[in-house]
Amino acid sequence: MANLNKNPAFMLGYRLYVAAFFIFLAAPLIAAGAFAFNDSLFPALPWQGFTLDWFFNDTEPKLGMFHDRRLLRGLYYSFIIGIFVSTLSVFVGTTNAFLFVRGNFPAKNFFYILMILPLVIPGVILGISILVMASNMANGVEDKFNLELEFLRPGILLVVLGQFSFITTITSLVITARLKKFDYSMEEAALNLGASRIQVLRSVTLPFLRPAMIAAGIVGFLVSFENFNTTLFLVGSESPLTITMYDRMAKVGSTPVLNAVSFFLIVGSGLLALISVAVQRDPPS
Amino acid sequence: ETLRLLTWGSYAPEELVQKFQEKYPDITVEVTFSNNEEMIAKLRATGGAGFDLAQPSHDRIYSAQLEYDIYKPMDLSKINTDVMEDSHLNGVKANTTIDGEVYAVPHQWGTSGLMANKAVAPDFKGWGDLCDPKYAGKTSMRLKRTILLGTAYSMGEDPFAAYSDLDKYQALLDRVADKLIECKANIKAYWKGGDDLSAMMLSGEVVASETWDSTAYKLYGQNKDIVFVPPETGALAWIDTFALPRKGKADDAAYKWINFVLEPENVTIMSGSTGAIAAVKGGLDMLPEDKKEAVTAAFTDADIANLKFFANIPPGVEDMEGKTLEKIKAATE
Amino acid sequence: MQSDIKRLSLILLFAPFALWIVLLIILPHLGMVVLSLREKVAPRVYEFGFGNYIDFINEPIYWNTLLRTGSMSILVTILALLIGFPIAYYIAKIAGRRSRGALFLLCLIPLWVSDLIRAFGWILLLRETGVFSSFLQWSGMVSEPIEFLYNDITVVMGLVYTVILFMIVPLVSTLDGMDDAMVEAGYNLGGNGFTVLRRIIVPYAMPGIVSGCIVVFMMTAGSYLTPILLGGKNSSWFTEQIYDQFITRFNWESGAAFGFLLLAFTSLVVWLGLKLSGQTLANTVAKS
Amino acid sequence: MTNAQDYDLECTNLMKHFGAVRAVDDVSFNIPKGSFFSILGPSGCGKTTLMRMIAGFENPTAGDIHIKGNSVLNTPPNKRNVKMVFQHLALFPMMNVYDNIAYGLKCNGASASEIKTKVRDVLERIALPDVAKREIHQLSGGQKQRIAIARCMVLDPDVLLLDEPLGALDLKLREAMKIELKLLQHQFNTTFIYITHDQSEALVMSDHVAIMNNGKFEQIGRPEDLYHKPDTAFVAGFVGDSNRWNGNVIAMDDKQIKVETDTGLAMVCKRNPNDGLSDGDAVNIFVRPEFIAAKKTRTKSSKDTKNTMDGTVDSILFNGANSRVLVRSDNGQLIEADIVVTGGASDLRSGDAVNMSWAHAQTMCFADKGEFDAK
Amino acid sequence: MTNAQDYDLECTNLMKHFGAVRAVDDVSFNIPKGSFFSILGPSGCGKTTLMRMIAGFENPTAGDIHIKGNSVLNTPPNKRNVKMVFQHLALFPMMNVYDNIAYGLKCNGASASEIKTKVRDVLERIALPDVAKREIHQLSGGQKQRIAIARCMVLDPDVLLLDEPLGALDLKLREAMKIELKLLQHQFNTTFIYITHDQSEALVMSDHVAIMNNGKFEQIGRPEDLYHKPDTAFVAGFVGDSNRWNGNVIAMDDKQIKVETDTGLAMVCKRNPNDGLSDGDAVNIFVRPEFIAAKKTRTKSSKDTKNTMDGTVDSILFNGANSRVLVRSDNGQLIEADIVVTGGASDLRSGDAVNMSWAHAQTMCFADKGEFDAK
Ligand SMILES: Nc1ncnc2c1ncn2[C@@H]1O[C@H](COP(=O)(O)OP(=O)(O)OP(=O)(O)O)[C@@H](O)[C@H]1O
Ligand SMILES: Nc1ncnc2c1ncn2[C@@H]1O[C@H](COP(=O)(O)OP(=O)(O)OP(=O)(O)O)[C@@H](O)[C@H]1O
Ligand SMILES: NCCCCN
Ligand SMILES: [Mg+2]
Ligand SMILES: [Mg+2]
Repeated sequence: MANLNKNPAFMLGYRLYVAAFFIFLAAPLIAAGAFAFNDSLFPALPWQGFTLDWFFNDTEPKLGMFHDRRLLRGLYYSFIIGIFVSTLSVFVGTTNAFLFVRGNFPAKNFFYILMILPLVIPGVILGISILVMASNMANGVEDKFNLELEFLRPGILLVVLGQFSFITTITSLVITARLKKFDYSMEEAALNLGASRIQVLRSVTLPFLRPAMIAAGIVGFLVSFENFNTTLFLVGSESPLTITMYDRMAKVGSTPVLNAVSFFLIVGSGLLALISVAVQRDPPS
Repeated sequence: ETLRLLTWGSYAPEELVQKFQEKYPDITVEVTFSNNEEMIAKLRATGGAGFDLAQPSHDRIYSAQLEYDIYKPMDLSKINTDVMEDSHLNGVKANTTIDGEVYAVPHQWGTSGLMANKAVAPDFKGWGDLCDPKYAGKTSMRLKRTILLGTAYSMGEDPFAAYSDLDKYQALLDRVADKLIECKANIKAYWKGGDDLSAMMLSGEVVASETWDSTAYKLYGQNKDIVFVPPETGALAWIDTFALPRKGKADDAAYKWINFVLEPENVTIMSGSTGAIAAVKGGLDMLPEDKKEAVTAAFTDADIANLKFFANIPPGVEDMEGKTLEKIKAATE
Repeated sequence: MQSDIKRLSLILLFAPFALWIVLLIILPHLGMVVLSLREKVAPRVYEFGFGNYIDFINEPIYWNTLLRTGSMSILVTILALLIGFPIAYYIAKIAGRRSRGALFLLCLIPLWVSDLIRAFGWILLLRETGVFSSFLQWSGMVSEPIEFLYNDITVVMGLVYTVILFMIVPLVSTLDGMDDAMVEAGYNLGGNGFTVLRRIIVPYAMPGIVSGCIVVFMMTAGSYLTPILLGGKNSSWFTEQIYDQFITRFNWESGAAFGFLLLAFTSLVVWLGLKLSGQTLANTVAKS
Repeated sequence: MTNAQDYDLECTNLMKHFGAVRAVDDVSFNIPKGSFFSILGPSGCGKTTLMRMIAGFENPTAGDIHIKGNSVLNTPPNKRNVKMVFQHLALFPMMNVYDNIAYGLKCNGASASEIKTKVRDVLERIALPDVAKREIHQLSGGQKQRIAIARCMVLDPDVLLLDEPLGALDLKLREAMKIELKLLQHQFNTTFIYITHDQSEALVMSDHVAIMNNGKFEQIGRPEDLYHKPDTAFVAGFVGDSNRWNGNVIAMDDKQIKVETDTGLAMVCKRNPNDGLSDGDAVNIFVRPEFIAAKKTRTKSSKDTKNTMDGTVDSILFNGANSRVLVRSDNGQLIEADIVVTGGASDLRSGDAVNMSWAHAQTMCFADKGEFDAK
Repeated sequence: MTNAQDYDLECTNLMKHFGAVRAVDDVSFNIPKGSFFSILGPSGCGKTTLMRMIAGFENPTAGDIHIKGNSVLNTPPNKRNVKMVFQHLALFPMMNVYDNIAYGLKCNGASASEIKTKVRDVLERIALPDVAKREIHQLSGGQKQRIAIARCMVLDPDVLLLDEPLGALDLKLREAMKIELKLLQHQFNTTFIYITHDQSEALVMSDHVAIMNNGKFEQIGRPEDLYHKPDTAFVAGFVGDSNRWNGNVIAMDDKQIKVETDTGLAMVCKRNPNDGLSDGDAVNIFVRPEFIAAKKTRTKSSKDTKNTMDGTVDSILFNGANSRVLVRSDNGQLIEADIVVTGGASDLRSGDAVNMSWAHAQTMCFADKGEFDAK
């Protein structure tokens, strides 16, 4: 404990501040979640009584989230997109980690900064720049060859690429940090014990990286799931959940079903976050 | 086969979609909610791909088509144009014909106007009343072109007439902007979607607002004091249409959907969801009872006669209006 | 032969990196710059020129919005640092071993759901008829409902809320690496709490502070939903400007110019910040 | 109480409990002005906790601490004139050498010119006049060590605390620094309190050593006394190497005790007047390797003043001047004895039969408190 | 060449250059079957590089390596039957003890039942039969050490390489493991090559020690020979403690050299037949502390076989059996001599005037190669 201020009043104040901070953090989520159980058509006070209708009811006007086809489809697309993005970005994150930890090549520092860059480019700009490029390419191909490359038009692929473009930085940083802790002599030891290079990778290096890869995958998935700014510009007819919810709020009018979705997401993400922390914990040494 | 609809929120009620899919089991309907601007933006980005049927307002087709070539001509023979109210059909045709090809047919119409809580603001009647200090901090509007047009009318001008002379129109816009900036202090907040508006109205945080008529009708269902108020200078009327994106891949399904929603019993379901009046003969009568009540509570025949239909937006106007709105937003009270 | 294998594996590892950076970052941004240099002269007719940038310069609304976005982002960054630092310090240095992990996890709460839901939650709490206002009335502290929403303070608070996690995480990881004995040495040699904070803890945590500030600043400047949904009548945000150019005015050319300007402006601020603090991107952001 | 002039530091009945753990358990001692005092004990015995109480980082559960005669219980750590060298030194990596040393002076509000002079002086005294502008990471381990001391000494403390400061250094450097530390202490003539679990450090450097075990001081004394006249079995076992037997008292008089080991050997031990032993008591018996003479010829030596034992050389642990022979006694136990290996023909070889003998006076014997039960 | 039957490992003219750095510079040696061979040298002298070449992790710049008589230059590391224990052990943390030991067998495609038997056997041989199911982090430092050795030994290597395996352990454990390692090597009867920069490890454990410096072997020999008959000044200085003077040859015959130190002392040294010295040459002179007798009475000892010097006791470095006295000679130099401190009245005290003497035969003298110029 690097805390020498033994003044009890100060410490009490400090602890209260910390507690207040966490209440601040939780407040909007609690609010968003709590109104899911309000037996009202509007997500607002006054409290009309407890209900689970916004989860399970199957008729309008209180259509519960598990019966709301569009929300479920949004959830489904978010899920698919999240899986693709996290898989892809963990893969590239891993190769990046090897590249920057093990590789030796000119201008390595410069490339390393390039790798970090996407994290600090505003998401909106990533979205539009990719949209512009894809459209230009599609239009160019269409003009020249009269060929419609539909995958270059807003849609799942572009959303995946857009999210991938900055989530890869996150996964790369997480996996790089782990690989840096890897004792290179462990690979030499395996080689020395008779393993081939492939065996070494499979049985020693990748298992060592696995916790970081899983954690990076989960973080990537969560970030993908909640991303709005980049996705907004790239989404086609298959909208992921955040966009569906936004459209619902801005264009249709929200009911507590959105709170129900929020509640569902809060619980789901919380569980995922717990898992990611659990896998990353190293055994005491 | 998938029918990908690009339409307004609530223009594809789940009930109707189910019904349609039962009738045509090989067609699945996917709906993307949007608005006029986003529809154009999306279709522009895709070059008209990604969707099979779009529903922009009648005034937003002509220039978008000229500029970005995002729609394909309609085959009117595949549509039951007979059931449509002739004036709407002809109006839309007139607005959306390019090189002899028709690009849209009408679906529903409605108005933009005002809404007031009669219990608190009994004599609310014109656009200008939003800026009445009587209601300071208790009114709202949406910072989009509708309010520009409405304010212009309230200042005794005809903005659509000014479209022909853009310099004149700019001068008008400048005056409108001044008025709205002055009005800013009176406003509680600019609403962004039906959601904020409903919440503010129902909770009593605001007592009067610019509104979409459908929102007002919905609120009327909750609170009979909240009524749609056609402005004394005339409510602004729009017709939402059907248009085929240029690279749509399910034209037949799109035509099937168009004809399907024009069937009388479906019109009632649709209107029940949207609060707008179908552009079919006797559309008003096909409204569900509560909505009909709300409409009759709001409109007299004179109001209907006084509707101001949005005129086609010529190229350039969009930009001018956009800048004006930005100016208003950026101005401090 | 050994070196051939090495070179081959280097190339294989470099390929995904290069594809990613070139195809998804460099080319799109170049494309954006090129697009921003196209002036619209008539429907479907464009020519090369700086018109979009000139328009920006000539229109005070635009650059005012950019400056406003920038300065509010700096404010948010400073607040996030001031609010987050004690929290990070508590987690890294004061909390017991067990509670540390739990607290850290709690910090990640905002990441669990999207901006949208967070803003939605704030709206439920802060609106005139929302939870806070009702609570205050109920408790008798005020007699009239109070509107907490729709003003800049709320926007700043919402933004701080959204980004503070990205301030705390790098701070915790740098402070974690600080030997407790260093603080004790600071006291032992005669420093008081303030001296130790100013001369030892803060300088030590500098890489984390800078890293957190950069990420937070960029994220704030690039955020969209929070300022839009919580903002009041006068709150314009530059990303909204960009969105409008792209989506409601179909003016991709000027939208691209705005996008580029936002990127250039924020990068300039970050560059200045790095210069002033004597840090580099590689030893700050990369480390956390 | 005691005269403040005589003692730089006095601790009385000092205790620190962490929950059920009695980290420091009723410790009292005084340290005379200008002496080098070491606290030696196994890991976890409470050394660091004791030191942290003196420095003010922990509040004692009970007891009092006086520095220069004044109780400091209510003095916060930054106001105590007791400076500390931390185990990992805790030099500030973001400051250069000059700023590290100047830090404390700045905190005290010294003027710039005063700081400059003092830093230069102290750097000269630690024989590193040229490193002021260096960054910490540009120093070698031994240099860092000296800077850490200089950083404290520049403040002219009443007492300097050192918590295993050599722990992080490599072997050769440790050896060199041992002597250097002692010279530095002479030079500054300040009271040093030095914590270590390495007995050779404590013995070589200190004027007085306290042996700590389980939160208590077992014995305080000069290094020679601890080595040659340990009070307890723990001290005998912990300080220096020993051969050890467990056994029981058979007979005793004022000067000697006759014991029989568990393996059946009879031995005579020197009697420690206050050992409180009586016939039949279990005892631990200790003999240091350097007092055991291992001779090839099995000549009977003067049995009346020596214990003897026969055995066979198991192996020679050659280590220059510190060479040892491992002898397996006839009843199977391994015994270590110091030998001199000259490389000549007279050297012992593996397999040689030898006779080992050691004086009664060098055979120590203490009541068995169960500390050495496990192998 | 040599007979493959006799040597497990032969290195001939082995070199490794990293750019301008000659990490290993023309090293040749043979290691007989089943012996314990240590390479001792200061940090950075090339020990690890040499070992990595043997294991196959580095390609020699020149020279050849034969294992059991066959050149292995073109054998990749995973095919060489040379196993290695790494400095930080490099046990696989994601596998338990069993899987760590089984790893190499699995790579060789051994059957499950064979693996099971072998792992159990080797665990028994290292006296840890019950740890198979443990995770690595559940082992103590010494247990980890033994598992790392078992992991190699289960593969029945021709040679086991150990790169400072005790470096990470704490002092007490290091001492214990020294003896244990030697016993393990006896048990497996495999050739061990052991790298260290700690002379006491090398001396205590090894059959043969190579002293390495600057990429070259300075001397190979039995521990006693290196200690008592060093070939070079470097070896004399590096192995064991010494007092050292620089001086010049004044006169010499076959058996003795007369030198004068830079401080003006005359001394007689033992002559090393092949030292190639001639009159006037600069030399380094070494005398080990244990051969210096420091006596209180300034009696003239037999000058003809001894060098003598007068001085005053500066301080006593009490360290039990390894105590030293620091004597400041009359011309100001500090000289170390071993003493026995008994705690009695005859002990030397600081300030005593003493006479030191040491035999000519214990005075070593080598051509000065400039290695000891710096203080
Ligand atoms: N803050 C604390 N809370 C609980 N127990 C503690 C705390 N600090 C120390 N202890 C316990 O007090 C005992 C003494 O610890 P201390 O650090 O003083 O030992 P030490 O002698 O310095 O050991 P080492 O030589 O390993 O540094 C140990 O059992 C330790 O676990
Ligand atoms: N891969 C390399 N590239 C360049 N120089 C190297 C490399 N490996 C070692 N060296 C250099 O070769 C010399 C010998 O290094 P080596 O690691 O063999 O020393 P060592 O005797 O094992 O030292 P230590 O006891 O510190 O481990 C050193 O000067 C080192 O800097
Ligand atoms: N640079 C993109 C960041 C988006 C975080 N939500
Ligand atoms: Mg300690
Ligand atoms: Mg090495």
